[in-house]
Amino acid sequence: MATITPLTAPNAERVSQDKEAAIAALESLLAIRFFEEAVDGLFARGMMHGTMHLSIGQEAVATGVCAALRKTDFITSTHRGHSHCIAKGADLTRMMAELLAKQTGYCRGRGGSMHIADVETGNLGANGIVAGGIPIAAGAALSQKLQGKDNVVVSFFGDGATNEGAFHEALNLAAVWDLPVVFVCENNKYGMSFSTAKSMKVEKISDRAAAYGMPGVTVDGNDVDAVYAVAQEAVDRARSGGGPTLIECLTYRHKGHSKSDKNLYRTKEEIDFWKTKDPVGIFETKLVDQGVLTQEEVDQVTDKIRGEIRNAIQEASAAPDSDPAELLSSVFREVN
Amino acid sequence: MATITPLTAPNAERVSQDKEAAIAALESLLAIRFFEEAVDGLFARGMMHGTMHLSIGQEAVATGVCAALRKTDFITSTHRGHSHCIAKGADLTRMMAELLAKQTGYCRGRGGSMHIADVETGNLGANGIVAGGIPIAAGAALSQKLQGKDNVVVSFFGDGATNEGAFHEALNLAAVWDLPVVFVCENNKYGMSFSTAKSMKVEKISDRAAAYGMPGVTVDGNDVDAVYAVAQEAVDRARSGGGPTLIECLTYRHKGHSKSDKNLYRTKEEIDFWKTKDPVGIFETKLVDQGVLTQEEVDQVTDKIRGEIRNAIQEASAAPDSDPAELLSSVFREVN
Amino acid sequence: MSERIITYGEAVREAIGQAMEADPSVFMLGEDIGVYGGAFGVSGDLVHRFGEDRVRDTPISELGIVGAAVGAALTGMKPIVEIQFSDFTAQAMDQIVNQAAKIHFMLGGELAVPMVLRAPLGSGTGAAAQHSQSLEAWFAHVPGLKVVMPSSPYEAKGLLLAALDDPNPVIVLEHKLLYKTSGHVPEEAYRSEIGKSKVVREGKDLTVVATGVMVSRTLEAATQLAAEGIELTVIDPRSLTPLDMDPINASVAQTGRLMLVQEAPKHVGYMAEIAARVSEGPAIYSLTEPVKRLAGLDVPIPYAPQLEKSVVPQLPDIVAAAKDVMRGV
Amino acid sequence: MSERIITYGEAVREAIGQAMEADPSVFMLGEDIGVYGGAFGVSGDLVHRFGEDRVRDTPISELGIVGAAVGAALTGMKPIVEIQFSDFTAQAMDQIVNQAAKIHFMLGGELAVPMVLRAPLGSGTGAAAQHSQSLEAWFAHVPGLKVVMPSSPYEAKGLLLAALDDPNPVIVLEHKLLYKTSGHVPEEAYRSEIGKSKVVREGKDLTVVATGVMVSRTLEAATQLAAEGIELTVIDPRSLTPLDMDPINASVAQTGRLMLVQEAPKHVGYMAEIAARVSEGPAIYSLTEPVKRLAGLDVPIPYAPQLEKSVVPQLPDIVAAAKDVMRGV
Ligand SMILES: Cc1ncc(C[n+]2csc(CCOP(=O)(O)OP(=O)(O)O)c2C)c(N)n1
Ligand SMILES: Cc1ncc(C[n+]2csc(CCOP(=O)(O)OP(=O)(O)O)c2C)c(N)n1
Ligand SMILES: [Mg+2]
Ligand SMILES: [Mg+2]
Repeated sequence: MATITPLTAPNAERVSQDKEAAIAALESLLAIRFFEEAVDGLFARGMMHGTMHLSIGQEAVATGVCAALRKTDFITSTHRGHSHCIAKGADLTRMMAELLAKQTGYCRGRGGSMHIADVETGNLGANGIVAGGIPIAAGAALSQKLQGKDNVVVSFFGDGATNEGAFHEALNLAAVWDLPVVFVCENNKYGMSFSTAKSMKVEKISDRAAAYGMPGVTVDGNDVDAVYAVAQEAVDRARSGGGPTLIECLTYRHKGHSKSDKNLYRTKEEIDFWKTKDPVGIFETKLVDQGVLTQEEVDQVTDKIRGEIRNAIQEASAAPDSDPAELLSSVFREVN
Repeated sequence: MATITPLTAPNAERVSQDKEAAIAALESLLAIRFFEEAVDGLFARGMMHGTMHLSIGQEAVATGVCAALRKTDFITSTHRGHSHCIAKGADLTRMMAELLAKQTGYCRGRGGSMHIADVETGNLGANGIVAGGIPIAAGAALSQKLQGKDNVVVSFFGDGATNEGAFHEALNLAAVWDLPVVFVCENNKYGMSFSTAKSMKVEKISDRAAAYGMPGVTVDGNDVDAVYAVAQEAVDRARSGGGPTLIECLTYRHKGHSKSDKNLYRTKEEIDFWKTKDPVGIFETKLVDQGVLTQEEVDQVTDKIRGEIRNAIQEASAAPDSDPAELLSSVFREVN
Repeated sequence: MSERIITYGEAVREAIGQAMEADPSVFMLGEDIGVYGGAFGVSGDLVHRFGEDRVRDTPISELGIVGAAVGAALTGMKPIVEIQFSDFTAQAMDQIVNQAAKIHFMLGGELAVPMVLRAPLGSGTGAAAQHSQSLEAWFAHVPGLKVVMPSSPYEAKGLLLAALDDPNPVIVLEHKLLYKTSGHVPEEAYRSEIGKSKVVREGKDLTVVATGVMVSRTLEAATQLAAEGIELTVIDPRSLTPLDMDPINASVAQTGRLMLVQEAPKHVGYMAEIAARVSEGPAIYSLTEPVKRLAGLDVPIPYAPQLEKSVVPQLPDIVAAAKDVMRGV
Repeated sequence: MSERIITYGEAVREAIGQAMEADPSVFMLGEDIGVYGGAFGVSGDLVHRFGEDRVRDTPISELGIVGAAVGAALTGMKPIVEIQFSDFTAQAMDQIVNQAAKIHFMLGGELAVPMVLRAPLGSGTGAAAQHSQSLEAWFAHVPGLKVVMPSSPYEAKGLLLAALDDPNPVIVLEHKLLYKTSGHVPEEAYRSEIGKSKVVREGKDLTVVATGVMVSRTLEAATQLAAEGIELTVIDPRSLTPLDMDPINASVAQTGRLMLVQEAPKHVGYMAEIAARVSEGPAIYSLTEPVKRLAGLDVPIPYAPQLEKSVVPQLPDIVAAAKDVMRGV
């Protein structure tokens, strides 16, 4: 096990104003960053299989949103799902084990990076299909409503996903059924290589909410406080029966789309510009500037998280490889 | 052959102001009405197979829109497609022959009501799949653009179709590629039994245009002049490179959804109310009131069209039944 | 016990009603299943019995609906999705195949997707190519889906209740032409075992495996043929995945002859699997004649009644084909 | 003539380039095929040669893209759609199956849909269950679609050019693992005939039919087996629909043994069709052993390399299976 402090709603308007919540948020940001830097390295050294989509640069979205959620709330995630998984509270060792194709991984080595789910923390799964999780989120929200539970469901997806029919159908269902679901679009300006400027003719993706008669809002996705604020409002609305919301978080991925990306479609200038808006650095600076944490405290958190990641890698590496012997028996859940 | 006078753009702002155009429009309205009353009767007498979706009550949409089109322009149509087919200029005999499962039918008896296409008049086909024709229309429009032709494509579909992913994807493609296509939604308040009030949370379906950054407009779909006006503007925009438009025509079907409909989902009052807004009657009255046609002239047109429909039924009935012998050879187009 | 006779459509409705009474997590969603009662009248009055929440009309958006069912199934509910015509599963294939079928395995086995997707297949109603397909082979080929094809009112109820007990996604492919046919259906909630083929008639001359509407059509043919001294064994696999070959192999060992009857186009259709299984095992040595597949022509279903009938095996075709096998042609 | 060696991916690109040069109606559309060069690098520099209009990047909307191709094909263009992973054809099944496949027939024969849909299938890259399927059986079962599976750089070019000549919708299923493999590919624009199986190796002992990546894997196995005195005939159907059985039947008549190798899950997979055809015809009498199907396990494709390999036939599996057939086990 390698875990971080669970995210929690601040006892204040902003996350950065509440020391406890701020530490948890910082842990989340750093855990996502360090986890992904680690897997990036492992991949480069040929120790990882398949492909990998990193959310380095986008850490504030998952962190800000999940700070507004309870453990019993659900999320659906994407191919770029490590951040959501971590922010919702997953065990870093089991995540790492999954990527290292171990029997102890979240999917027993069957899913890999694109398919991590965590029943414990309400993560219904990353998804290799762009927009694939959005209708599932609507269904999970319907399920809460039918069962009379007050859980909320958050569906994360990218800008590119909003061009899929699945997005359209799911948002419409959620709207007409007033479902307790929040749709969180991480607009990192590209769907693989295709920019939002070319893939859609709207200024803001949140404008698409109007087509479903639901509120839509655009927010700085690199600012934990800003993301938290809109998420909290949307989650409250959902939980209290007010129906769904579409949130657009403006952000950027520092790395390529996946391992095969040569970055031919964006400029060095653009990448460099966005690196100046690094969500982790921004949050750290704000905490120190506002006097919520000292630099020493920030460093302590940093060390702690580095340790957890090291720990995760060590524990995961030591675990047994996933085993072909049991494959055939688990295509179906056993009939009781 | 049984044909009506081709629709034509008026030499005036309104169709009802130009005698020639008005007569053609009246012929179109009546041909649709009488054709469908005839097939309704044939069906009731067990002389027709399969199912049938009638557009009685919606005649002004196809008529007003097609008055704005050239013969070389294309349309895609729907399960409720007789009106589009007739307004675009199809041969009533071949349509009737198709419904009567004749070798001389538009599809040689293979398609029936839901699949009539007419290469001659640019009708790319009715479609049994709700929203199935919308992406096809976008593709036909792309094709015109790539070939440097100035033809426009109109896609007809219902209110229910706008909840399908295909609608979303197609409108987005048309928008980002600035395609010469006009999306015409016939909002007859129901997708089968499910009312727009329940199936979507927008006031106006034309509001959905905003999600694609294209103009959207709502119009009285029972008024030929009003439909023509917005269609003409949208067709002009499309033809001149200004990109797509979404037009919503408010209308109503007098008959049930299809043959199996017991009309349990709508009230007699509602149906009666809409019968007072009958597009055919409204147009006739307007022409006579405005002095464009005399009542005698209206009666003449009526008689002519009744004759054409009788003619179509006679000719079609006399034609040979479609022949199973040639089926196997025509699944694929022959390789030359 | 007197035989209670109801229709296939009523049997489906009864199964749903009993399941919904017994288990509050069961609910239905689909297009026009509420006050309209379903495109084929299957849901009927269920909305009045269970309310609009549990008999839930949906917008026309098959992908969204199936996805919603997946999400509901993942979180404690047991949805029954109705797709109006099985042709429209094409719209929802991603959620059926890439999500529902794979989630249990792919995500490591903790989550499961206990849902039922019902859809009518088949031709014979003049609805033409986009409303008449028999796509069972698609689903049967996908690991993680169970696929059943009820061939009678009895199986319509029994297989549906079994599907609802199953903790996995089950595709139930009903046949349009069967909805109004009648048969004996016990009132209590019974189950037909998924994964057990059923011998519906025994005869010494020819083994016939048939699915869907072809089962009753083959039974009719068997009656005609019996009058001419040809005795058919007729086997209904009922569940296409998993497939139970035992009674088929056992019967072939006795008759030495195998005929396979399906409505779907022959090429790469489901019955190829049964032929392949026989060709792979010892049963191949029992065959005294080549296997005979009687199937739909490899064409889209046409509209005209005379065309429509000509592309799918009809009663005389089955009779003739059986005689051909017996005569060794 | 010296052998010009290029990769499978390059061969596809060369075919597209030659077709686009020869015919202005040919154009490509798909996700990330422009400056990115395609998810598997297939389109490469084509956008620089032919411009963004004819090598058209699309939003992520497979149903819309395929629909757009159908509309373009109906009105004078010849589109080549690239679907990034064949798994995502699930999103577009309606346009592929209910529209493209049926329009020519259903609408009476005047309209046609001359389009090519290319999509990579198969496992072996660690991309897990939603990016690794082999769904050829779905398409092969649909009347109105032609389906080809190029198994070498030579066929990648020849079949694609043939597909582009065809006035019907053709599904071209490329294999991911083959993109970087090399082989002889003539520079000129040649065609491989769609609907003709190809005997890629002749041997007297065992007939093996294989598709996709299994063709080269089987050829490797054949080399190993030859060293042990077992001679394989290896047949690549190349086109799954239409299927040419002649060389298969002829070979079985000589060898008396038939093995079928596919990557897709066995149950209701494509190879069942070939087994069925053999079981239906005179070839069944030539068989001295039961047919052997060697196929993927009936499971979703897992991520871990050791798992992934274990669910799909590998070289040693093919060798072992061939020996089993020869030994009669
Ligand atoms: C249905 C589908 N189409 C295409 C892909 C291939 N693909 C994977 S990620 C991706 C880009 C997604 O863009 P976006 O939604 O913006 O998410 P981001 O990668 O930027 O996080 C694409 C095209 C896929 N996985 N699924
Ligand atoms: C993809 C798909 N889903 C469902 C159907 C069944 N169906 C046929 S018409 C129809 C209603 C369509 O409503 P709308 O788009 O408003 O058109 P209208 O019938 O009112 O003209 C439905 C549900 C279908 N043919 N295709
Ligand atoms: Mg993006
Ligand atoms: Mg409607």
